[in-house]
Amino acid sequence: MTSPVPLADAIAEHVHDGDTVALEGFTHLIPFAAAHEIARQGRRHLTLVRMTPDLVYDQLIGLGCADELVFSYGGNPGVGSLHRLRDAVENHWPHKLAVHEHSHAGLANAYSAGAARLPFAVLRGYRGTDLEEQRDIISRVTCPFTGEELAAVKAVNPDVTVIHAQLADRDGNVMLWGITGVQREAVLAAKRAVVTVEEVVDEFPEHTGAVILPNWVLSAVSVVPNGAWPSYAAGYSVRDNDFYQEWDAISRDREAFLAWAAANNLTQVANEQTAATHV
Amino acid sequence: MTSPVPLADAIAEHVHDGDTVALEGFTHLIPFAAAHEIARQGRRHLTLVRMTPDLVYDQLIGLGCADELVFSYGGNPGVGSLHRLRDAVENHWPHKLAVHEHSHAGLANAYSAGAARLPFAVLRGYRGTDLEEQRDIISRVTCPFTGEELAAVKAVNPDVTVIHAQLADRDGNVMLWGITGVQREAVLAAKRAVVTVEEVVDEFPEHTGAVILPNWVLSAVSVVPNGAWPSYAAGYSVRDNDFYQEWDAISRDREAFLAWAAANNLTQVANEQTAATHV
Amino acid sequence: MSDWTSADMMNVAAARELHDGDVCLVGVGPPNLAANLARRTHAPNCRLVYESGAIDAKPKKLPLSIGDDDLAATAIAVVSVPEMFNFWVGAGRIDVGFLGAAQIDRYGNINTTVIGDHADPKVRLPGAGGAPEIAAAAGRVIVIVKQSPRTFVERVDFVSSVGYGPTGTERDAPGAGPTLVITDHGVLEPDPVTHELTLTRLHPGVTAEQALAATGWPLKVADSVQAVPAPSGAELEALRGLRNREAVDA
Amino acid sequence: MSDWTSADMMNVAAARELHDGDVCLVGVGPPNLAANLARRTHAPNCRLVYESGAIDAKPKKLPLSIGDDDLAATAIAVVSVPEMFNFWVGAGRIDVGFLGAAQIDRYGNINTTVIGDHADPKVRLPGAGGAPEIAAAAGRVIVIVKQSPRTFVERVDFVSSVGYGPTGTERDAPGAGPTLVITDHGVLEPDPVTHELTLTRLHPGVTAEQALAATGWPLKVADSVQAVPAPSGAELEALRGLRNREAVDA
Repeated sequence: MTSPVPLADAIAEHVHDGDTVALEGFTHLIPFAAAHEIARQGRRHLTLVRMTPDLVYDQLIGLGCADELVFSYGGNPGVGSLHRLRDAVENHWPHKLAVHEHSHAGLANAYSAGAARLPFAVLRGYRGTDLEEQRDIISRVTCPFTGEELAAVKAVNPDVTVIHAQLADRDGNVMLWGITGVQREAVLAAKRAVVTVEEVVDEFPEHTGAVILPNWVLSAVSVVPNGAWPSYAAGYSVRDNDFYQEWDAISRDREAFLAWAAANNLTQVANEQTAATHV
Repeated sequence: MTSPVPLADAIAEHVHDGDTVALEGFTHLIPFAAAHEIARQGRRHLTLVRMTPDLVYDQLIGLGCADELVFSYGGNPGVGSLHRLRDAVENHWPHKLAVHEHSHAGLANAYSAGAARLPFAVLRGYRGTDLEEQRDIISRVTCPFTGEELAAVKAVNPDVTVIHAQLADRDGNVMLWGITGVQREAVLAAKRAVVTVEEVVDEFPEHTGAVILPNWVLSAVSVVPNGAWPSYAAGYSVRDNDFYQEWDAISRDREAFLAWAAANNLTQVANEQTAATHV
Repeated sequence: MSDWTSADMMNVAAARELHDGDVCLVGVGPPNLAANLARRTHAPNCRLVYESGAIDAKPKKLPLSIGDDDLAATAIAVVSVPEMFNFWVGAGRIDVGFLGAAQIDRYGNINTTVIGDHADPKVRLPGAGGAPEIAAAAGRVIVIVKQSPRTFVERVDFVSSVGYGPTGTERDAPGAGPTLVITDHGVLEPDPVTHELTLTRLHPGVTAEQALAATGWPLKVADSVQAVPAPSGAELEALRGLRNREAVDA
Repeated sequence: MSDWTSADMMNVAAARELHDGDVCLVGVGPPNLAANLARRTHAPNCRLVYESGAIDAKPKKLPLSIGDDDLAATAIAVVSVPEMFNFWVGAGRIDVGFLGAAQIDRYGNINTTVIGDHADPKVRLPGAGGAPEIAAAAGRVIVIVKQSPRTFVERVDFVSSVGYGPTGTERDAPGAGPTLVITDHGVLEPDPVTHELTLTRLHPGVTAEQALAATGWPLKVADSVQAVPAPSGAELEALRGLRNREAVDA
């Protein structure tokens, strides 16, 4: 991987029907443009993984791209519910969505285990919660030295992880900074990794807290300025809090949502789906 | 913790006889000045923990400060043996040194587990090696999801960790950069932490790859310019490779070593020890 | 009418419980408001930690999300989310964790996951987020939640974060658990022996009867219920400044 | 006399085994020399990873230690040591691991820990360092070690890093193991079936008899032993430049 490729090509090559896909970003640097391209290409039967599904997965779920969701917090931060997520879980619209849920600590460790190619991770967590009833992803192990019982989470290894970053250099190495969440772990846990960036530079600047990913762990880089909107890229844009508020009204209503999708060139998919619900 | 204190005060308050002490630094930023102060104050019966004991532990071991050593690579990098370490293990001079040894991966994970206050860590490691015979620190666990058997290492939680860093700010927060090894984990794994720094600044510069430790996880900060010599501090000094070479001759011979100790104001300890070996 | 609402009183009462120097894990919503209020009033040196990775953040304005750039830009350090949960939250470095709740029961167990059955829920709530490990590992937990019979229930539909367990005796975690539940009516504290949440303080103008009516189980009332002082002028001014997103120096 | 030594030949032979684009984990000593030699000759795009945390380091001079500032300063990224071993080495992202040995046996098991008993050793060696997990997880392992009966022993006193196990059949690790043992005499490769190290190549001027005499077990010799080409002028020039610590552009 060296030269940037068009986003449509990167998605077509690396995101397939039925894939387990992680689009990560903790409030910051959420790869919305890449998600929209996935929807536009009509991907189906995805297992979506993300700590905070946010609007980006509300949209993919509403557009019928996902069969399953692995997550730890599914709200519109500071606003309220993710209505498309709720509609899928509560009313199976556009179809049923199977849910596998973690705490933040659990899913963060599941990615870390995946990045280390370990089958599980150990943490102090979940004790006393009903989340533990999901024994296929949350279990327990006993410390061989002290006998203490601790939580274990099954590793997450996406088929493809997609992130947005500030910079790539001419060799296709990638740099992100600010709140970098679990992106490093999500990329290293995946079989393939696609990155959209704000711009390409000759040399990376100094940034405390930056994460740098060498080109040989990445599958494709695409230059997509403002590719995180309505999320933001520190140093390039600010979070569009108004859109996060507006989304509440758009997403509450199926017709309003479909109209929004149509207006944003996600119509191919949206039409298929409308047809399906009217059968 | 806010204002810097003299190194002698920091060591006197936080490093006690019998403590488990980690002085960390992977080739870079090795806290030599702090180690010499520990020797000068005549600390005894220490359990020393360090991935790469290097000259700094060769000196403390030769001076009789340590009863036990937890480590993963005990050589003089690019030069050869650590002769004081060897003399202690092979000939019990100045007294017997009990050895607990890991691989780098194992000890790094043992610190990480300590930093997370977990009793153990899981890794892909040790399989097929005789290091596994140390069952009190290296064991196995079974993945509850896949049944795969993996290595487990017992957490390391030093009583005190000592590191050298480039900078503190006016509030006593600490910043280090370059090769930062396992210092973050070693500090967070410890009950107490002492940091020597090159200088105090009003504001931290931007440095990709920097580690920053907030003042509330530190016990004391002391300003000791060149406190890593003959190791180095990136941006402040270069590694004194000549001294690393010279150490081979100094440390090969007990008398030469004791003369070096005397010439470096480590005589109190050295004299006691000479007396002890002549009883 | 006073010049403050019951929600204001709730946030002010929560802010007062943060001590200067406390390390506080701050979530979205009222916790965010309360923690920043404390920092602008009596606890200027409390340390705000956000699960997004920001340590010692000093936001100039009230952040709208826990991932605002202002948090990263003003923090002493920004760490990855795995590090935040393993080395900071899980390791017990948080003195105070503020949590919200969609349902809470008499033993302080919290539900933020579903109303109804988990496999086929009536209402799908956002989920656990960072709360389970904050609830377990923070030195003390302060729950901020408006009181109503729908929220204060005999038994939560789903335990997202543990308080003192189903019968008040099952807590198995390093932290002290929910030591205070601060509502728009007053303050509930666990009984030292049974851990049953007990009404110990009332906000100005609220009666014990109102608090009982807002609780879905027969709420225990302390022998001596204390009166919470009304918000001071300084507290209200700071609260207004935060709500209007007025900037102060970091 | 040729203008190169048997040690030069060993390092050149090792360098040749690194392919352009390989991700190579580089340790101190001969591996450091061989990897940097490869990068200055036929494999300019091989990726040097040092266990100190430097990824894609492009040292201008031969680093004297694996923690030289030049490595950090020229690397694409510098990560912590735990991350290096968990996310990079352990995860199997290393194509080639170069290792040394104080003792090696006929099944490629390596001792760098002790001569004699571990609890009361005759000689205390430096220890395992990063080698056990490199030996297990690297795509292929190249051992660089001078040949002598004291080093090439029937059975190692201590298994620091596993090759193919005590009888050649016990390896249980993701990587292929020690696919090449490069000495000052020639090259040994594991038999495809039994994994017994077998002499397959000889350096110029070295005989199979000399290699046998330098081995502490009855060394198997391949039916057709290949001749290793002598170091080229370009290889020797690059080697001299490295030894003299001459700088080149990163």
